[in-house]
Amino acid sequence: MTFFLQMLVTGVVVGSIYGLVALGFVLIYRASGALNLANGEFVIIGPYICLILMTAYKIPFMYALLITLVFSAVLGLVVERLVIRPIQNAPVVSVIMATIGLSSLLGGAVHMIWGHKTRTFPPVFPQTPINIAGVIITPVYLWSFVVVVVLLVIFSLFFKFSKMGNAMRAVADDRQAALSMGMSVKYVYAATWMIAAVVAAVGGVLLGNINGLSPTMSAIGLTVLPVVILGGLDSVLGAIIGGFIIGIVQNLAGGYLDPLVGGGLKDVVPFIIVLLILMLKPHGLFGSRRIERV
Amino acid sequence: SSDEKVAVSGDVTKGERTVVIGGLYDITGGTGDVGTPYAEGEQAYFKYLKSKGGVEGLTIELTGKDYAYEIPQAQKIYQELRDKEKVSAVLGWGTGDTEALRQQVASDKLPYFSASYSENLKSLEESPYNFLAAASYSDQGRSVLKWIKDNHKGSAPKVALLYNDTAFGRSPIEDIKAYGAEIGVEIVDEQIVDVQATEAQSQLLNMQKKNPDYAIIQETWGATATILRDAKTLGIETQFIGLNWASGEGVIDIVGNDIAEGYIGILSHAMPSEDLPGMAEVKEYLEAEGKTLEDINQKFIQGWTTAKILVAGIQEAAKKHPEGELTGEEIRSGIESLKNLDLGGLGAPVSFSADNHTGTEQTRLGVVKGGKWEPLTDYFSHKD
Amino acid sequence: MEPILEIEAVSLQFGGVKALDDVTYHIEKGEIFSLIGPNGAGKTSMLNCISGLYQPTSGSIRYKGQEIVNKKPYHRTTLGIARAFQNIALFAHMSVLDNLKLGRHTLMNSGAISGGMYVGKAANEEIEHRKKVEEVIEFLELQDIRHTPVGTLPYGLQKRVEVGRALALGPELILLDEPMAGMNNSEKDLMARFILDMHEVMDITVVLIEHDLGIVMNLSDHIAVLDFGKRIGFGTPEEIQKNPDVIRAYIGEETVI
Amino acid sequence: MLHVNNIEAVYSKIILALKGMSLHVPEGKIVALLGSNGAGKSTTLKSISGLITGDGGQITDGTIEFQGKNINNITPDVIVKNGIFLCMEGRHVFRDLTVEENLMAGAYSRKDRANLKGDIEKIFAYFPKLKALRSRKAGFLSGGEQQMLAIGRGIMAKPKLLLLDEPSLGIAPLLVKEIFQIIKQINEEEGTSMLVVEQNANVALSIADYGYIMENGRVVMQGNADYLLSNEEVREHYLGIGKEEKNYKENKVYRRKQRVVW
Amino acid sequence: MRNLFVRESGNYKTSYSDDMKLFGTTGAKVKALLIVLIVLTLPLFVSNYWIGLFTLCAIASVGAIGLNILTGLTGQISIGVGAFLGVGGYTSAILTSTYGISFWIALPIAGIVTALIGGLFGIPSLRLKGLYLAIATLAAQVIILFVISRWDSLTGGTAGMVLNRPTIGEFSLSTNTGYYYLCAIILLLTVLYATNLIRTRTGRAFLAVRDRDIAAQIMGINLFQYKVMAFAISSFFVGIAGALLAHYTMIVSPELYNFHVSIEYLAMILIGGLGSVFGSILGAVFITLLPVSLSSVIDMLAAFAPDLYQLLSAFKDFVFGAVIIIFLIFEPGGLAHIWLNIKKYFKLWPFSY
Ligand SMILES: Nc1ncnc2c1ncn2[C@@H]1O[C@H](COP(=O)(O)OP(=O)(O)OP(=O)(O)O)[C@@H](O)[C@H]1O
Ligand SMILES: Nc1ncnc2c1ncn2[C@@H]1O[C@H](COP(=O)(O)OP(=O)(O)OP(=O)(O)O)[C@@H](O)[C@H]1O
Ligand SMILES: [Mg+2]
Ligand SMILES: [Mg+2]
Repeated sequence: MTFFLQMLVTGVVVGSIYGLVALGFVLIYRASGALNLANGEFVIIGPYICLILMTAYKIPFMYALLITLVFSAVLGLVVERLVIRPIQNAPVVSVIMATIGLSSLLGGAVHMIWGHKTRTFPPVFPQTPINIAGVIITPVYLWSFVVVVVLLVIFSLFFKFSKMGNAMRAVADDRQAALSMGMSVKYVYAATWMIAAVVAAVGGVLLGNINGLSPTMSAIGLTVLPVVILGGLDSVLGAIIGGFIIGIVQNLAGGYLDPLVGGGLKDVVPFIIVLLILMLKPHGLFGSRRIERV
Repeated sequence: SSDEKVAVSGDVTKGERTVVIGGLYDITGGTGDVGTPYAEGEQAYFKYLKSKGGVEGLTIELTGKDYAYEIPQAQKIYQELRDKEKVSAVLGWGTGDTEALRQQVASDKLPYFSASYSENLKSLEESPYNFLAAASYSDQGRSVLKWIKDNHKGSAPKVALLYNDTAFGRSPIEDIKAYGAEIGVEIVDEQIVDVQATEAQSQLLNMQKKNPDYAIIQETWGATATILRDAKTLGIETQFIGLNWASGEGVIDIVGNDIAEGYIGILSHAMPSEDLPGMAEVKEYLEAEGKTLEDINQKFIQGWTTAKILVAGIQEAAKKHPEGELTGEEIRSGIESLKNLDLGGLGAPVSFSADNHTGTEQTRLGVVKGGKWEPLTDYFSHKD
Repeated sequence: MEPILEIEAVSLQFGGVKALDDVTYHIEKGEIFSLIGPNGAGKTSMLNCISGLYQPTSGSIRYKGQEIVNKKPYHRTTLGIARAFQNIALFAHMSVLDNLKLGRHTLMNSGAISGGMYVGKAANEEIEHRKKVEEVIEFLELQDIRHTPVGTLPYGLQKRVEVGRALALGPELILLDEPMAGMNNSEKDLMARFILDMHEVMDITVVLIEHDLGIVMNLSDHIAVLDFGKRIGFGTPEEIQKNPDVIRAYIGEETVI
Repeated sequence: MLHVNNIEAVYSKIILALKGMSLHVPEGKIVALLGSNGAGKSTTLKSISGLITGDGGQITDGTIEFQGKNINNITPDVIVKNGIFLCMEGRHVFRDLTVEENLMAGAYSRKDRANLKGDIEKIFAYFPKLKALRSRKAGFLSGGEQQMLAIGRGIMAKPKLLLLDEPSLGIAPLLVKEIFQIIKQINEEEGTSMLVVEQNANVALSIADYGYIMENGRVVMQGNADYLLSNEEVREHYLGIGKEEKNYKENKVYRRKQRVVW
Repeated sequence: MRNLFVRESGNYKTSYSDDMKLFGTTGAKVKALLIVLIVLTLPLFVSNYWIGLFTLCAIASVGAIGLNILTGLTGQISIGVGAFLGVGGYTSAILTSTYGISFWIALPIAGIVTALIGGLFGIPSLRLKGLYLAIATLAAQVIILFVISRWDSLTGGTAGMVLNRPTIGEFSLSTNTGYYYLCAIILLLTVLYATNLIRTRTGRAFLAVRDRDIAAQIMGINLFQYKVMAFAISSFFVGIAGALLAHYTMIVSPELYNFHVSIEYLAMILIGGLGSVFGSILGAVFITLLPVSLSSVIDMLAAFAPDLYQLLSAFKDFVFGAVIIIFLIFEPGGLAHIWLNIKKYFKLWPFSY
C-alpha cells in the first residue's frame, strides 16, 4: 500500500514539474499557434543565472530568484523581438522551425558560457525528506507542487478575465482581424514570450534544485511534449492536470509494469497513453476543438 | 585542417615523419560531462608529446572533433578524418558509435582506441582493429562480483544491476549475470534508469523489494547521482558500486559529500590526487600550461593514459618500420607487440597481442571518504 | 416529373438550438429551386445535411429515390451532387485551373502509382479532362484569370470560380449558397444568366440560396421558406409572395418585388 | 476629416490594385464607395486602416491624412486608437471566442471602458438574434449572424470614423434596411463619420450624403447621393433600375451585351 | 488553431504548363539534362570525402522528398521520420544479413514494409490534426524504437546489426563512388515520381486536403484514404532512404534513429520549402553540409586558439541555430521560394507592374 502511495505521490510531485514546463508550451501556443521547441533551453537558462548569482555573488536565494525572473522576462522579449517578430506573417511551421534553430542557438550559448559540467545549487530548500505515513517527499518537490497550483489559478483568471488574455486568443485566432480591432500583435507576442520565459525559469529553478544543472537538462522540453498534448495544447488547466497524470502513470507503470517487461517503461509509457487518449479525444483532455463550418 | 598542421610541423623539423591521429569527442552531447575532461586528457598528452619533440623522430598530430554523442555525426566525422585528414589511427569515445564504426574501421585498417570498454569489441573477427585500453565493462563487473564474494560478511550476498537502455548500459549485463551464476553470487534484480532520468524512485523501490546488499551501476554521472540521491531520500541501505563511468569526482560534486559518503566505484585510472610516478609527466604538462592538479580530474587522466598507450604502439611500429609513412596496419602490429606496458600507475599495465586486443583484465575499486575518492583495492583481476 | 431530391421530416439539433425542425419538401428534376429565409433560419444547415457535412438528428433525405442520409460526403459527390459554399472555400494557393480540375476529381481515376509514373493513361486523362475544364472556363468567362491563384481574386470573381468548381463536377444537382452575395446588380444579372444557362443548356437541377428576392422570384420554379428552422412556406414564386407568414417573417410589407 | 490623396497600392510587390485613388470624408458625414468587383474598394479601406500590409500589400504613393495628420505608415493598432475602425470584408469574426467576447474585443482599444455591458446590451437591442446566441462560439454562427456580429464589433469600438466593407453582405432584405437605419442613427446620435463600401447601391446612397464610384483602382465618378441616384449610367449599371420588369427567362441576348469590368 | 500552412504562395508545383509535359519547353529539357549530367559526372571532379558527403545528401534528399509528400502536400507534420528511417534500415538489415536475401530485393521490400507501418501510424490522422498529429508521430517514433531495442531476437537489441554494401554480380558497391551512383539514380527516380505525383490527380487531392479538408470532401475526396495514403507513400521513400543509409554506414542501431534525426529532416523540408521537390533537395543538401562546413570553419579558428576548443564546438551549435533563424527571417518560404521569386521577378521584368 505505501508502495502504491509512494508511487502516487512521487507521480504527483514529478508531475507538477512537468506541468510547469508544459505551461510554457501552452502560453506560446495560445498566442501564436506554434510549438516552442526551444522551451527546454528556456527552462535551463534561468536557473543558471540564479545559481551564478547565488554562488559567485553570494546573493540570497529570494533576491537571486527575483533577478532571474527579470532576466528571463528580458530574454523572452529579446527572443520575440529578434526571432519571432520578423517572421510573424510566416506560416506557423516556419515559426516552429525558428524555435528549433533557437534551441540549438541557446543550447550552444549555454555550453559556451557555463560549460558541460553539472553544477549544483547550494541547499535552498530543506534537504531532509518529509515522511508522511511511510510516504517520503523531499521539500523541493512539495514546493513545486505549491508553485504549480498557484500559477494554475493565476493564469486561469488571467485568460478568463483580463483584456490581454482575450487579446492573446484573438490574435492566435485571426491576426488580421485582431489588428483591425486595434490589438497590437507585437505587444501581445512580446508579453506572451516574456511570461513563457518566466514560467520556464521558475520550473527550471525548481528542477535545478532537484537534479543540479547541466546543458543536457534541456531534454525536459521534449519529455513534457506528451503532457502538453494530453492536457490539450491550448489549455492551462490541461497542462497541469496532464502533468499530474503523466507523472502518476509514469511512476505506476514504473512501479508495477517495469518488472514484467524488463524495465524502461517510464520513458515510453507517456507516449503510449497519449496515443490512446488522443484517439478518444483528438484535442487532448481540455483542449478546445478547432471550429470549422461552412 | 591537418594538411596545414602537417606542413607547419614539417617546416619546424625538416625531413621528419608525421602520423596523424583522429579523435572523436563528446563535448556538447549527452555524455559531455565526462567526455570533455577525457578529450582534454587526450589532447593534453599530444601537446605534451610535441613539446618533447615527438618520439622516434615522429611528429604525431591529434586532430579531432566533437560529435555530440550523435552516431550519424560520428560517421560523418570519421569519414572526414579518414578521407580528408588521412589519419592512421583513431581515438574514439562512445559504445554506440564505436560499434557502429568498427566494420568501416576494419575495412579501412585503422587501429581504434575507444573510451568504451564494451566486451563486444574484444572479438577479433568482428573488430580486428579495435583495442581496449582498460578492463572491459564486463571484466569490471566480474571484478566487482569477485570482490563482493571475497569481502561480503554474513549470508550469501544479493546483487542488483542498474543500467540504462543503451548499447553502453546493456553491454556488460549478460556477462555479469553469467559470471554471478558461475561464482555463486545471486543477481536478484535489474532496473533500467534513463541517462536523463530526473528521478528513479519507482525503480529503486522495486529493487528494494528484493532487498539486495549491493547494486552495480552502469551509467554516467547524472543518472548515478539521481540514483544515489533518491536512494538516500527513500532510506535505502543497499551498497552502490559504480563501474568506471559511474565513478569519479563528478558524482560527488553533484550529490554532495554526505550522500556520496561510502559510495564505491571502479577506479580504472588514477586520481589526480594520487602520488604516482606516472603523474610526473602530467604535472610537468600542467605547469607548462600554468594549470594545477585542481584543474583536472580522473577522466582527464584516463584520456591521457589512452593516448599514451596508442603512442607507445606507434613508437613500436616506428622502430620496426624506420622508412616512409606509417600505415594503420603497421601501427596495429606495433600495438600488438606491446607487452606489460607500465603506465606509472596511471592505469593497470597493459599487454596486447595478435589474438588479444584487451589491454588488461585488471581494475581496482575506490570508495568515497569525506568527499574524496580513496583507493579501496589495488589493481586486481577477477581471474586471480 | 419525378423528384430528384426528397427531404422528409429532417430535423437538426445543436445542443439547445434547433437549426432545422421537421422540414419536408421535394425538388423536381430539372427545376430551379430556391431556399430563402431570414439569417440563421437554417438554409445553409439544410445544404450541409444534403451534402453530408451535417448528420440530421432525424428524418430522411432521398436522392433519385435512394436514401443518402448516412452516406459519406465524398460518396454523395460521386452520385452527382455538387456544392458552392456561402463562405468561399476555394483553394487559395491554387490557380483557377487547378481548382476546377479538383472539381473533376471523382471523374478521374489515375492513382498514386500511375499518376506518379505519368505514363499513358494518367497522362491522357489529365489532357482529356483539361478539355472539359476549359469548357467550364469558357462558359463562366474565366479565360483571362485561368492561371491566377484564386486567393488574389476579388471577392465577386472568387464566388464565380466557386460555382465553376461545382460545375466542373458535371453534376446533376448543384447546391448554390448565396452565389451573388457581394456583387453589384450587373454582376448579379450575369450570374443569374449563368444559373439559367447551366439549368437549361446542361439541364442541371439547381438549389439556390439567395437573399436578393428579385432574382429569386425571377429564376425559381419553386421556393421553400425557412424561419427558425421551420418550413413556413412552400410553392411557386407567386404563391410565396402572397403567403402572409413569409411576408411577415422575411419579405416585409412594403417591399416591392 | 479623412483625405485620401491619389494613393497607389500594390500587392505582393507586383499587382497594382490602386492607381491614384482619392476621396474625402467630411466630419460627421456618411460617404458611400461603389464599384464592381476588383475595383479596389476593399483595398482602399485596407489602405486607410493600415491593414493592407497584412495581406502582403503596401502603399507605394500618395498620402492618407486623418484629422490633418498623415497616417500612411502608421501601424493598424495605432490607427484604431486614433479613431478609425474597419469592419472587414468577409466578417472575420473570432471563431473561438463567444459572441460576447467578440463584442468585447471590438471595444479593445476604447478609452472609456465604463458601461461596456450597457453597450453590449445596445448591440443586442439592434440585433435580437445575437442576444440568443450571446454565449455561443462565433465560429458556429450563420453567415448573416456573423455579419451582424462584425458590424456590432464596429459599433462597440465607438470610433470617430467607421469604415464598413459591404455590411449588407449575406444579410436578409428586411435586416438590410434596419442595418442602414442603424448606421444612419449612430451617425446622427454619436456623430460618427462613415465610409461605406456597398454593392447594394440603392440602400447605400439612400442614407449617404456623398458618393464615389471607382473602377480599376481609381474614382470614375463622384457627387452628392441624390445626384448619383438620378444619374443614368449609375441607374443602369449599379442600381439596376428597371429590374422589376426585366425577366431573365426571355431576352437571352441581354447576357451577351452585358460585360463586367475588372 | 491557425492553419499551420496557409500563406501567400504555399505550393509551387501546381501551376500548369499549357502543354502539360514535364519538360515542355526545350529550355526545361536542356536544364533537366544538364542537372542529370552534373549529378552523374560529379565523382570525376571531387575527392572521395566529398563523394561520401554527396552520397549522404542524395540519401537525405530521397527521405526529405518523402517527408515533403506528407508534410508539404497534405499538411501533416511528422516528427517521427527517424523511426521510419529505422524501420527501412532494419528491414533491409534483417533481410540481407539474417536471411541472406539480395539487397536488390531487400531494398524495395524495406520501402514497402515502412510504407505499411507508416500507414498504420497514419491511422490516427483520421481524427488528429496539426500539432496533435505531429506529436502523435513523435509518439510513434518512441514506441517503434522501444520495440526495436527490445526485440533482441530479431533486431539484436540495443547493440544493433551490421550490414554489407550491395553487389552487382561480381562488382561490389563498397567504394564510395559506386554507392554514390546507386543513390543518385534512386534520387533521380524519386524526383521524377514526386514531380509527376504533385501535378496529377492524387497530388491535387493532397493539396486540397491540406488547405480545406471540408471543401475537399465535397470535391469527392475521401479524406481518410488520402491522409493514410500520404503517410504510406511518404514512408515508402523514407524507408528506402533508411535502407540506403543503413547499407552505406553498414550498421543499424536504435541510437541511430533518435528525435534529433527527425528534427533534422523536418528542418530540411522547412528550409527547402514545403511542397517543393526541388526545395527538398536544396534543404537536404543544406542541412547535411552546414555542420560539415561549419566544423571546418571551426577548425580554422581552433588552429589559432586551440584552448578554446570545447567552446568552439559549442559555438558550432550556436552558429547552426543562428543560420537557420537568419535564414527564416530572410526567406520564410524556404530556399525554393527564393528561387521562385527570382524567376518571377525576371518574368515580369522590366514591367514589374
Ligand atoms: N455547427 C453548428 N453548431 C452550432 N450551431 C450551429 C451550427 N451550424 C449552424 N448553427 C446554428 O444554426 C442556425 C442556422 O444556421 P444556418 O447557417 O443554417 O443559417 P442560414 O439560414 O444559412 O443563415 P444565413 O442566411 O445567415 O446564412 C444558426 O442559428 C446557427 O447559429
Ligand atoms: N491579397 C491580395 N493579393 C493580391 N492581389 C489582391 C489581393 N487582394 C486584392 N487583390 C487584387 O486587387 C484588386 C482589388 O481588389 P479589391 O478586393 O480591393 O476589390 P473590391 O473592389 O473590394 O472587389 P469586391 O467588390 O469583389 O470586394 C483586385 O484585382 C484583386 O485581384
Ligand atoms: Mg447560410
Ligand atoms: Mg471588397
